Amino acid sequence: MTFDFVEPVVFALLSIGVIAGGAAVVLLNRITAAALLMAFTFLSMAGMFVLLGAETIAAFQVLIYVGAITVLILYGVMFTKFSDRPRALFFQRQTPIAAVFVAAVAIPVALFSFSFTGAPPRPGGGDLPALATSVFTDFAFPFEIASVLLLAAMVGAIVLTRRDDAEEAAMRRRR
Amino acid sequence: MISLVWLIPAFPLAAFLLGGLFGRRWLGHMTGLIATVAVGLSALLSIGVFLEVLGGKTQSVVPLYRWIAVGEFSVSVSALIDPLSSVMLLVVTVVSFLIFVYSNGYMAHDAGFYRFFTWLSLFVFAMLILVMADNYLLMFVGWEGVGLCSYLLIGFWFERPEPYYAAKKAFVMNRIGDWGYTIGIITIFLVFGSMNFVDVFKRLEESAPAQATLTLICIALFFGATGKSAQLPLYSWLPDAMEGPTPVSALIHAATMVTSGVYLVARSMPLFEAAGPSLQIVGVVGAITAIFAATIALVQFDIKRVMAYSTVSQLGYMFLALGVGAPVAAIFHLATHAFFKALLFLGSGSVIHGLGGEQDMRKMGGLRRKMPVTFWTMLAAGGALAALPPLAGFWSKDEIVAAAFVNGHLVLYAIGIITAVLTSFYVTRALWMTFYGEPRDQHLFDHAHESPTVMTLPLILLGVGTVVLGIAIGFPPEQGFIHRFLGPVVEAAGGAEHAPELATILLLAVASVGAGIVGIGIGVLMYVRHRPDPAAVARAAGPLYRLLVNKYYIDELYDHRIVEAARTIAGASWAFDIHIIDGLANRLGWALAMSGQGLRRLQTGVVGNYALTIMAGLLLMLVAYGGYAAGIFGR
Amino acid sequence: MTVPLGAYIAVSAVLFFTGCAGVLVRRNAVVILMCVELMLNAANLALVAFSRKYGSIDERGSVFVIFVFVIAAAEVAVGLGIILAAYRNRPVVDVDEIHQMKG
Amino acid sequence: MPVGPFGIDPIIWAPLRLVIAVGLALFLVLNGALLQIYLERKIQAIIQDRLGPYHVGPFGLLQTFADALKLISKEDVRAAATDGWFFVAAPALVFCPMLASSAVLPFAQDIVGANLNIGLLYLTTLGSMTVLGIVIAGWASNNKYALVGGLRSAGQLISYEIPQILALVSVALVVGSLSMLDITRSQSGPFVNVLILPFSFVIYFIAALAETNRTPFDLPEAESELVAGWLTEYSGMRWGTMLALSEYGNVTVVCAIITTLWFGGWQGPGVDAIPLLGVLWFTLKVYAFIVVMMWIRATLPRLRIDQLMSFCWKGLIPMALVNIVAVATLALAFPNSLVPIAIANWALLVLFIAGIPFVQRRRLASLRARARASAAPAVHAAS
Repeated sequence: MTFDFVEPVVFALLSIGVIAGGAAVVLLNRITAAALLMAFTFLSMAGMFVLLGAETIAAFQVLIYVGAITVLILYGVMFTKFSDRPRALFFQRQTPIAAVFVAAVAIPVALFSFSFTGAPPRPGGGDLPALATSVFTDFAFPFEIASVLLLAAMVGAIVLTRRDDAEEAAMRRRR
Repeated sequence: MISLVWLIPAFPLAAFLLGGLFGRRWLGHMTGLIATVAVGLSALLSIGVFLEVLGGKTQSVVPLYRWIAVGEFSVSVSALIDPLSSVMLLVVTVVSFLIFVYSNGYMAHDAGFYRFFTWLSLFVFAMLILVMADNYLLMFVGWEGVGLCSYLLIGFWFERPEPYYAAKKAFVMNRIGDWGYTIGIITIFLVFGSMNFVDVFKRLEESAPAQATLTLICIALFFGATGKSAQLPLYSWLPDAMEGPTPVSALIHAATMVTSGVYLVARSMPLFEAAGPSLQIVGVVGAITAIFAATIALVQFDIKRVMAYSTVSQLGYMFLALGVGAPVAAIFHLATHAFFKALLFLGSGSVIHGLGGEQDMRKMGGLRRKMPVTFWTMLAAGGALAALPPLAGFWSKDEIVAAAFVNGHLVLYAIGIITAVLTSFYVTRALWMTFYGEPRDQHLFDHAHESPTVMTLPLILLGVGTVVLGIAIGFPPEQGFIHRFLGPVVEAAGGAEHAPELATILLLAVASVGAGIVGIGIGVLMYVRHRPDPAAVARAAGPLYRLLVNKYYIDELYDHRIVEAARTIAGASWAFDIHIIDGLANRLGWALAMSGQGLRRLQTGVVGNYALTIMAGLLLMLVAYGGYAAGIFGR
Repeated sequence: MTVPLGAYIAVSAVLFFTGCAGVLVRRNAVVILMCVELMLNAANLALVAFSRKYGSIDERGSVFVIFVFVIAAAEVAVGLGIILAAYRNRPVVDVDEIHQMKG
Repeated sequence: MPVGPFGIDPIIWAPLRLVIAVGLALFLVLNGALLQIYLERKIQAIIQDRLGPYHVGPFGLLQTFADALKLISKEDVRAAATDGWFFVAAPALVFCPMLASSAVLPFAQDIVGANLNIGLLYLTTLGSMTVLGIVIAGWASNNKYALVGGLRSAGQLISYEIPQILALVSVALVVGSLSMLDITRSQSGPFVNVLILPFSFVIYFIAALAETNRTPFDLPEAESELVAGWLTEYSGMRWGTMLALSEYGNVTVVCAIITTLWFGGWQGPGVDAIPLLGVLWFTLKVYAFIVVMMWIRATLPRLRIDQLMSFCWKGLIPMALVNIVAVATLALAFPNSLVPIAIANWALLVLFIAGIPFVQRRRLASLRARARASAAPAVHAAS
């Protein structure tokens, strides 16, 4: 007996998870819930990567998106004391036209995407060595640039979020 | 040893970096020691190199790395080591070393001690690059480098206005000269397709270009040389440069940098030889400068200025020698002059040091008892300057005038002789006013003291050099060691300098010695016997005297003519800039601002709208893509 | 029976435009950040799928996924920084309340 | 018919070994938790010169079982203002990654749940997922102590992940693989990795203490400061799951990682003859480290949060980076000899330990200076 039927089923479940999570992020009113569901989306996405045989990418996906980015966003939520608001204030004013535009672009693209036939090759061997090789040989310079970008982002975030000293002193006085 | 030649400039460079980076904070007075040791090491190395060249390794090129390579324009950083450059290396490093030692004492109490040695090391580095370069471009790097250092060091005491202005003047004048140099090397590249000395000279022999071109090149190069070695018309920065510290005047403005022009002309001798009239121009300019500066030196009272003008005049001698086709004599005189003029400067420096900064000779006098070492060494140097046998100056200067005579430039010969008289007169005057007679300023005299050993030792060494150098390498005349050594490199291809017979030589020697004696005699008469009394002579000379004291009003001339003209041009271009260019730009800006007023309605400030715009763009792209894919818009 | 490439691409497209719609319609800046993350993730999926299908042996496409991770991390850090800074000035996180930068 | 290990047909062996691995994992994690609580109590009691639990069962062995029963039978309290779903989800979010991470632990030669070739990456990934659960728990409790505790804990975990991963990377550099099995096999014989990379071991151990919220890094449940950190609102089996199971489970996993990476995993005398012996060795080594952690807990005081952070960012991470640079450079320079790496690593270790007193002295001096500065005006006020 073969286990061929497993893959499509798993894929179906994962895609439902991905899309449902994404939709929930857009539609839910409670940001914390949205954040958690975003994490859920990321996890399902990691599953898809595994299904594609890119387990390293999947591991990074979980490590970075679930472990770091979601937590960061939760921080942001907690710091910007978000309060649930009436539906009236939920959508931007431009929503109708935006909806039209998005639909106009999305539907053709989604339909077009089915024109890719043929299945990706069976996962096997793992993608770590190949990935590492190309990152550290052909893409060494972009890799360095990316590190520089990260540094810049770090500095920028610190500069943006640190209070200036006067404010600091004021807070200390309040304490 | 020659393979290690790159170490010679490396040591001063290292000293410069150390001093520049750590001098202020940590090293302090260590800087002087470090720099001195570094230069000493390079002196040792260059002695080694010299010996090796002596051993017969004439002309070896040591490539360091490829500097520029654009099309067929390729310049490499490499050292050309041949007798000429090795002699220069020797002179530069040895004199520099002695002067470094001296400076340790002279600058000891100066606040900018580390600064001084940092820049001095940088200067030595640049000078060595200039000397060792194997192509005109690299030489130009050193050329500019020494210019920069001379600017920095003249303005060393920038707190006072005079050094600052002097530095600026020197820099500007050097720039004018560099302009000539630049034109020269560019033309060289255009004509010969290379900047390498060796290649250029080879191609010159293979296929000589048009006279006019060569003349242009030579004139341009020589113009650069006049800028760097203070010849007419660009001489007037050198006397002002005396505002810098005395060791600087000794090293840069007597021994090494100012001679780089001579070196340049000697280095490109083949070009000049081939270029017909240019050599005569060199000689004439040199001669005129020589006598011109000597006359000014007659009446100066600032001891350093006297030395400065004498330097200008001696450089004139060297160019005279080059002009009359005796480059060996020129280099010979360069070497000896480096020694005795550096000695004169250091001596006057030690006098100034002893008198606590007093430079006016009218306030000196009777110092020979107070500072014997300085006195004796300076006496030797003065003798050398006055070309008394057997001191160094005699041999070299005698050769120059002799060459002028033998090669049939009688006018130049006459000028040389007259200048010799003037020279020996003003040197006698200077020495007398400084060391003999009664102390004119009792207070200064009482506080005068001999300089410390660290300063007197270099004096003594230089004095030894002054005494023995000439006879060592210049005897017998015309067949001395230096001729055998340098001759093959710089002599004219045709061997213009046919050695005259001994009688002529002796005759000429007697003549020039006689000239020296006469000058000294007049000096002694006027300043010892007071008949005629100098003041009386000055009064009698009247306008002529004033002309000399005011240095022929050259500076004023430059100010009024050239500077004014430059001002006018600058003003005109300023007006053009303001009204035409800026006006255009402003109109344009105004138009843009107006259109911006209209367009800024699009900037709603709401991020969502911008994102929506991106989306619209995506939609357009999609439509276009689909259209092309479906062939609606055609292929 | 295996999953065709088109399915992956379709999922990625749907997720992408979901995120896109979120960016365009939601007000809360934090939510907009999340939606941007979703879009990036969708791009990742497409990249990996294509690289598995058409890519040569050395995972070229997946390398870009790694760079996308980097971009995402930097973007969320700076974005949250900006949101917090704006929030400190005026306690709102609504993107269409923050329009002081209009021309 | 092909013969797999223990002479069993591979077709049967494949699921069987999975079962064995999971069973071992559950044993280690669940019973391990009970056992560890008991051990903790006893060891602390001994160190503090007490008796510890001795009433229930022989030597109080059954005490923890009794506590477990009590926890299970407790009423499931949920404060009114808590955030429904998250409050329930948080314990699961904390527990699941821990359990999942034991899937790649190599208990013995062939007894491993899944031999991922990115096992290490997998483990770090799961370790990073714990943070999410903790933050959610703190947020959902709707209680300022819990929130602060959760944020603190999240910050702590995220910060200490960095040196942890860096230390792992140095091992991966030396071994040349991320698979736990390969790493274990690479250190057959007496020369286990800790002799080659002692410094990265020390870094990892310190970071691991923080990762598992053990003293001196157990800020999140600092009773004296914020009641029980992010656990404040939890009680009953939720609390039991979170603290007892997850914390001790994490401790176990971390110790298993240490054992595998630096102490040769199952390797030990006689494993080649009887592969099952590996399980014994592995467990023994793991528990040795668990005991060490308990010993540390009984010995060291707790750090302040700022000390914690500054130690991580100013002390641990730079040292870890230096370590990585050194190891990588030497690995490139001497591709076929580990001796230079070992020397450099020992040197770094000595440097690190010798450097601590100087740093401490400087900090003390600055503290005194600040104290004097703040004291001076007070004196004036008094007079």
